[in-house]
Amino acid sequence: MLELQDVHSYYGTSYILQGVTFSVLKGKCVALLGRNGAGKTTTIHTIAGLHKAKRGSIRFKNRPLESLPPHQISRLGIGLVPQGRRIFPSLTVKENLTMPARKRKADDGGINWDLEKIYELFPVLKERENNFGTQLSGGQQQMLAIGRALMTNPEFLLMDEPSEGLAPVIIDQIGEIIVQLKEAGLSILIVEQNIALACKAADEILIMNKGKIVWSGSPDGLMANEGIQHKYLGVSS
Amino acid sequence: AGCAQSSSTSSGSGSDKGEGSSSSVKIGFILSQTGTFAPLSEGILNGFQLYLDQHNGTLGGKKVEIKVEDDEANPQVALRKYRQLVHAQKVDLLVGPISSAVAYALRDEVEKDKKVLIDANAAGDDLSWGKKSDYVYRVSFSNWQNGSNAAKYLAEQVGKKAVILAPDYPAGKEVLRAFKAAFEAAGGKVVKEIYPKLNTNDFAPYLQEAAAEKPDLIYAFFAGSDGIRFVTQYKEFGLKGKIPLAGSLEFGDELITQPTGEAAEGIIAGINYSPYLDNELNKQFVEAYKAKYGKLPNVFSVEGYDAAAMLDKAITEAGSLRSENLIKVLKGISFDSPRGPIMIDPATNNPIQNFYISKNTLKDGAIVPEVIETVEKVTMPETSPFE
Amino acid sequence: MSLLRVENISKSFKTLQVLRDVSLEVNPGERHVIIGPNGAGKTTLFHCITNILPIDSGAVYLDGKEISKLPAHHLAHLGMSRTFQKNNLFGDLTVEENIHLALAAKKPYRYDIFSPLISRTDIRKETNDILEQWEISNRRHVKVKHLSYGEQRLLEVLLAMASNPKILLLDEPTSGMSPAETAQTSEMIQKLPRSVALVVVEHDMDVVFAIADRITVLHHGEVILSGSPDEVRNNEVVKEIYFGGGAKKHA
Amino acid sequence: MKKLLLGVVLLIALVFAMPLVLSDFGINLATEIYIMAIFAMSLGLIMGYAGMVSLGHAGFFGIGAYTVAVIGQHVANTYLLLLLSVVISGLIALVTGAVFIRTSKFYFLMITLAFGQLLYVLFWQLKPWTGGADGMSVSAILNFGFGEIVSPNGFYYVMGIAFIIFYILLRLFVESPAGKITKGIMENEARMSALGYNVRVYKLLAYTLSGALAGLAGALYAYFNVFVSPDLSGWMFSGQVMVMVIIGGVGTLLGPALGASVFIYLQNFMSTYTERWPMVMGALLVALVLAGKGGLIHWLQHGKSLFVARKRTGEAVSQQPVKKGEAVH
Amino acid sequence: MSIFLAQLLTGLAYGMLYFMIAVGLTIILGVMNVVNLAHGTLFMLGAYIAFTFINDEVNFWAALLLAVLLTAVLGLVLEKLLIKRIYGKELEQVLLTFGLSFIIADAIEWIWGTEMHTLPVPGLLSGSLSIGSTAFPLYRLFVVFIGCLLALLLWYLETKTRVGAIIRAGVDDRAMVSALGINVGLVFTGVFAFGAALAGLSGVLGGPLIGMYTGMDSEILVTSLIVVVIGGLGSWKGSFIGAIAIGVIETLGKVWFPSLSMLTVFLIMMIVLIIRPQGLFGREVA
Ligand SMILES: Nc1ncnc2c1ncn2[C@@H]1O[C@H](COP(=O)(O)OP(=O)(O)OP(=O)(O)O)[C@@H](O)[C@H]1O
Ligand SMILES: Nc1ncnc2c1ncn2[C@@H]1O[C@H](COP(=O)(O)OP(=O)(O)OP(=O)(O)O)[C@@H](O)[C@H]1O
Ligand SMILES: [Mg+2]
Ligand SMILES: [Mg+2]
Repeated sequence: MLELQDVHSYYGTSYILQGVTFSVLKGKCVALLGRNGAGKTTTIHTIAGLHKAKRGSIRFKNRPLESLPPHQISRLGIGLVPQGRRIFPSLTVKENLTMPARKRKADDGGINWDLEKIYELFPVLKERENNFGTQLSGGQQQMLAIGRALMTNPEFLLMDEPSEGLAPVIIDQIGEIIVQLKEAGLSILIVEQNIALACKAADEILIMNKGKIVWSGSPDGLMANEGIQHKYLGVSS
Repeated sequence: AGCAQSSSTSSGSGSDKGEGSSSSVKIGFILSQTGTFAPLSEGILNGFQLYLDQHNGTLGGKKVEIKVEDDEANPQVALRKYRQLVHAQKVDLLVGPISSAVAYALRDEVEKDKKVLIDANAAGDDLSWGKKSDYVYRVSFSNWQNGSNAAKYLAEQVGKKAVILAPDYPAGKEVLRAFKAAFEAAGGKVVKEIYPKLNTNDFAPYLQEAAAEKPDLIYAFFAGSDGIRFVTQYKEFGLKGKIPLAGSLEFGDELITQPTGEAAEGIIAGINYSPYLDNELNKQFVEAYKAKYGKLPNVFSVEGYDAAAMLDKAITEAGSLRSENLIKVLKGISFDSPRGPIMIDPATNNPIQNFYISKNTLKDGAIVPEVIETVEKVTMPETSPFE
Repeated sequence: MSLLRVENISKSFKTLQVLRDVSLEVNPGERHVIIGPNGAGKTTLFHCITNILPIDSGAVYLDGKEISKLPAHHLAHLGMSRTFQKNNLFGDLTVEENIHLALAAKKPYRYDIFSPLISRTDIRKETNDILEQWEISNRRHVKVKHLSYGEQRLLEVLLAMASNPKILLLDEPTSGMSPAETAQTSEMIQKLPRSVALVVVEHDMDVVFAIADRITVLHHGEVILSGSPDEVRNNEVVKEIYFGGGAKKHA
Repeated sequence: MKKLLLGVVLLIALVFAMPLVLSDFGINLATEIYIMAIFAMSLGLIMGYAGMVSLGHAGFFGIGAYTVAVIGQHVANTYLLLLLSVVISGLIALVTGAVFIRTSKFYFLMITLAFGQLLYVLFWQLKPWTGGADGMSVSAILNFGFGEIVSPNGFYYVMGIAFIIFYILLRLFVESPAGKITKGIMENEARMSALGYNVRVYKLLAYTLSGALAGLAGALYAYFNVFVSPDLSGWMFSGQVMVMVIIGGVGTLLGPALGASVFIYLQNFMSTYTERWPMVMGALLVALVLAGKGGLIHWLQHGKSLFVARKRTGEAVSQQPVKKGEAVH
Repeated sequence: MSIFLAQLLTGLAYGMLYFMIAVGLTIILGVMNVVNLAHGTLFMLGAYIAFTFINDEVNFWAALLLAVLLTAVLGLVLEKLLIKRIYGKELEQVLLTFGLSFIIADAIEWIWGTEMHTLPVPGLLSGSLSIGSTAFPLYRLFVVFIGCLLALLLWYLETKTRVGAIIRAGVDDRAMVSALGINVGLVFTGVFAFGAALAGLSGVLGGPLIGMYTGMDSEILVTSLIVVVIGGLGSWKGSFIGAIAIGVIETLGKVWFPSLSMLTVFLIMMIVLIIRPQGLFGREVA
């Protein structure tokens, strides 16, 4: 479904992505892990078109994305839950959700997300629907960011640290939601710091270090490999 | 066709050789080319240029080179431009400003530098009284002349009870005080004075206020866009035809009557010039002006034309460009203008000239100020009668 | 006597009541952690304590002195300092300049308008000490907006610490940090001198239990429990509303 | 400190070398430019170091100028008059600033516009004292106790030296604790207040200093120009000085000064060459923005860094910080 | 009494004129966060374009349409070529739009000369309504009507379409909006062109009342800025109410405190901002 082939990217003169290659299959969830500053967000941004790669190819459903502007990439069916939420402060909760709303294109029997369904998923958003985006608590904003991405009815979801700032019980919920989404046919690329969540949600794990994918394998494989965990994720036993 | 003209040399080539030699004369213009005064500046320059064209690009037998600077109607900018013209460009004499504030600012400087300034428009009364200078000669007219000339006629022929209006700035106050004094001296009575701010978009409340006094006439001084709005709104709010409107020379000038059209009909104005004035010089002037610029001249075009004519005569008579010689000649100089005979009053350095009481009439779709009466030789008092 | 005393404060946004009669006591040197579901009112509580938001009723005392109505800058001088949930730094200034600004707040010469700030030896020394202590001397000239997220969070804490507070309020110091950085930060917080009392909001349970002397649980704007880590860990209600299954390993 | 010293030496050299190459008129223009540079620096101070963009700064300039013009009719002492200008404009800045700093950004811009306009109308309406719209001549004569200064050269050196002095004073302020703190407040007001700073005191301090200095520039201008009129406080003039600051470079001290000199120079000569000068001026402004270095001073700095970089062997040109197209926070 | 009512009505109509003049700026400044100092010049341009067409015997309404269209196109081109490079950079916006206003104003002077002009009131509306002893021009009632219509249009766009939300979000975080599948660039271009068209429209409709003359652009600009600020940035409703308030207060002030008339609008603005530093309906900045 999504394929990155030898992607290189820079900020000014600093060389961030140094040849990233991986792919995400339809209906699968892939988790991207790594330390702060490893280049995870840059990868996400490069896919979403928010940052242009210098070299390499990115294909979605066999269409090249490298030269498309972000809005066209999104319209191909890629949704984004960005790091730091990036809720629009000038819009109310409801407007944050309805502004990007799009009808579902693919007729594959998946869920057609609309306001009602999002409110069902996150009831607290309904309670706050007339508050401005940044009047929500941190965790509520995270829910809003997820809801907002779903409102574009994507086939593919990019999630950058969705569990940041969430209470443990909600993190559990997010894990369940990801599984649900997957079942509904969505493919997902998730960046996480919470290894437990990543392992629970993902079918495959990638570990990134200094702009390169340094390890890939199954969640169980990662759990079993303390050396890798320690080396690249800094998890102390 | 009616484009603004270039500010470079007036004629041919070779005028810059031998700078300061007595075969050529360099004239610096300080005008307001941007902002609300732009059309006035354009008129003055056009008139001046026309005169040069008609005289081979010479004044007093000397090739003329002109330098035009924009003062943005701001005395501070004007002073800087003045220094540039006098000290860097080394102009021989100056023709200038539109705004009286600029004229007052320049006045001290020309005294100091002993440069002759021909005032082609600034109408501040004090330039002829308290701040009179031997180096400043006005070829246009003063606020006092503009305000007072029609008062007697209006009091005697139109009505005794008047409401008067003008913008709240020095020219407005000066025109109205002159009118009021002359009007009341002729037996009239000013029952209300109204001073809207300069650049008033909406005169409605003032018009309502004025009408409420039920006067015999309304006398107003509004120039530029204020004038256009005042005249149009006078009609819109139903005062036209109900209360006679009279005004200073602006209300009879092309600049206002052309855009307002029919709304200006019936206004009585005391004017000193109109392209329809019946004299030979004017006919030639209007013809030539129309041929060159494709439109009728207005009072400002004549000011420019006369400034050139006056300099022509002065330089010829003085036989030199030296200020001491020029000012001897300029005092009391007289010449014929399209507006009639002109003489610079040595007591005030202000032109003694005819004014014409006229009524705007509609002829072939255009407003023509029909002269009713000529007020001959309107002369400023030697000192201010208001102190 | 307790250092910080929060007495029955309430706060509403229009019709939405966010804090209800919240009371809290923090003793000198105590490490007090506040947990609670998202939207429980933790950040709001911090805002109310530091008077960034005015409280509707109740009172806040620091060292027995009522501080509820004092402007934010007074609090810093009384020894209370805080970090923000969202990074709140001077992005266009360098790390060093950020620390200078934090240090100068308590200097008598902060109103001086003539002698250059960097000619002050005390501030240079203190800055160096901080940079060295946290091993970031090599980053001193980097503009803060070019730091990685984790480094920014660290700086956030350092700025709050710089004024030598008696009490430090930290709002989710480790959010967004990788496990490695989280562990470092947690260690750093534990290493803070005991002369500073801490009030910390945190969602990472490893961090919470590593640092807490006492835990207060906030839910729907109310304190539902305040006690030792063990009491909280074993409380059924807290498990249900907050830990969920994710807390299994702590339970 | 060393850099400051070097800069000052360069400035002094510049001020004293200029008369060697300038014509009489050039000296005159340069004199005016020094005054405008002081004025522009005063606005540059609050724009670039406190984040306050004022569209009424000419108000203070006018206060200073009218102080010399009006009080100068009765008081001859130059020191006293200059002091009065500074004190009066500073006091007015203090009092009005206390109210204005409650607003921010665009609202601040507009409330200061109203303030300038208020003064404009005041000078216009108080005809018995100020000569009203027609303006008034200045009778006070510059005299620092070494004899009356009337010659163009005399004025040139006085204003040149004044410019250097105020550049040094402002530089000191910018580097001082209060200056740095003010800059911090511009970057992040909430955080500064959480760190324990009384934010309003610093903003007010900067505004007052800036107003007082603008007043001083106005006072010097009155001596130089020997004529004052309400236009000195008009919003057009405020707008012009704001443009000077921006084209020169916000966030620097010499930038606004450079902007002032370029602006005055262009304003003065462009209309000599073409009647269509507004169009040329407009095109220059647009071009400056499109060139995208954010102010002329940065061109100079860029040029300098290229020069330095070329001299250094082998070393790569320093990394340009990446600019993100982020909205202002 | 009747004169007071007449003046109230005058004030209302005048306020609506203010609203019409400012509405384009309100949108561009308040909603898009772009300081468009060329607003007054676009206003002027609209009037001059219509003037040319009317002189060529084109009907007033057709001329109006053409003028609006042409200013919209100009707005579109300006946004595409220039403005889009400087979103979020306020000082650059000041400089650029200031420069543009210089260029356009001078071009106007070049093309149309410096003479003053007015636009004729369209025949249909040239009469006046008599109210008691005074007359009230129909055209002003028409301006009131158009002002209300514009307000209605904005209300519709804001509440019934997503455009309003997209613009506000685009100002907050442009990249994020485009990542959600919206062509922000296009929306912004459209909005800027719309703002320019509104400037042109108000120029044509204001032409018969205000006239056309060199230097009018800066007056219009200042007036519009004041209206926007009093209403509060980001709120066209604020501008609507603010404009009417200014119109009425200024009109009554002309009668009651004539000596203050030079200052009225500035004083109103100052007082409003002292009491409410973010304008009447401005959102408090977070
Ligand atoms: N706009 C930028 N300009 C310059 N450098 C940047 C920029 N954005 C990110 N970087 C740098 O690029 C590197 C990778 O950043 P990125 O945000 O992709 O990391 P990450 O893996 O997402 O980290 P985190 O877990 O902290 O979110 C970091 O070293 C960072 O400092
Ligand atoms: N300015 C505001 N206006 C209206 N409601 C607000 C405002 N700020 C916060 N709230 C609401 O108050 C409640 C508490 O928010 P707060 O930020 O204190 O939560 P929190 O406990 O810090 O949550 P989190 O762990 O997610 O950060 C939330 O429901 C939020 O929506
Ligand atoms: Mg990241
Ligand atoms: Mg919180």
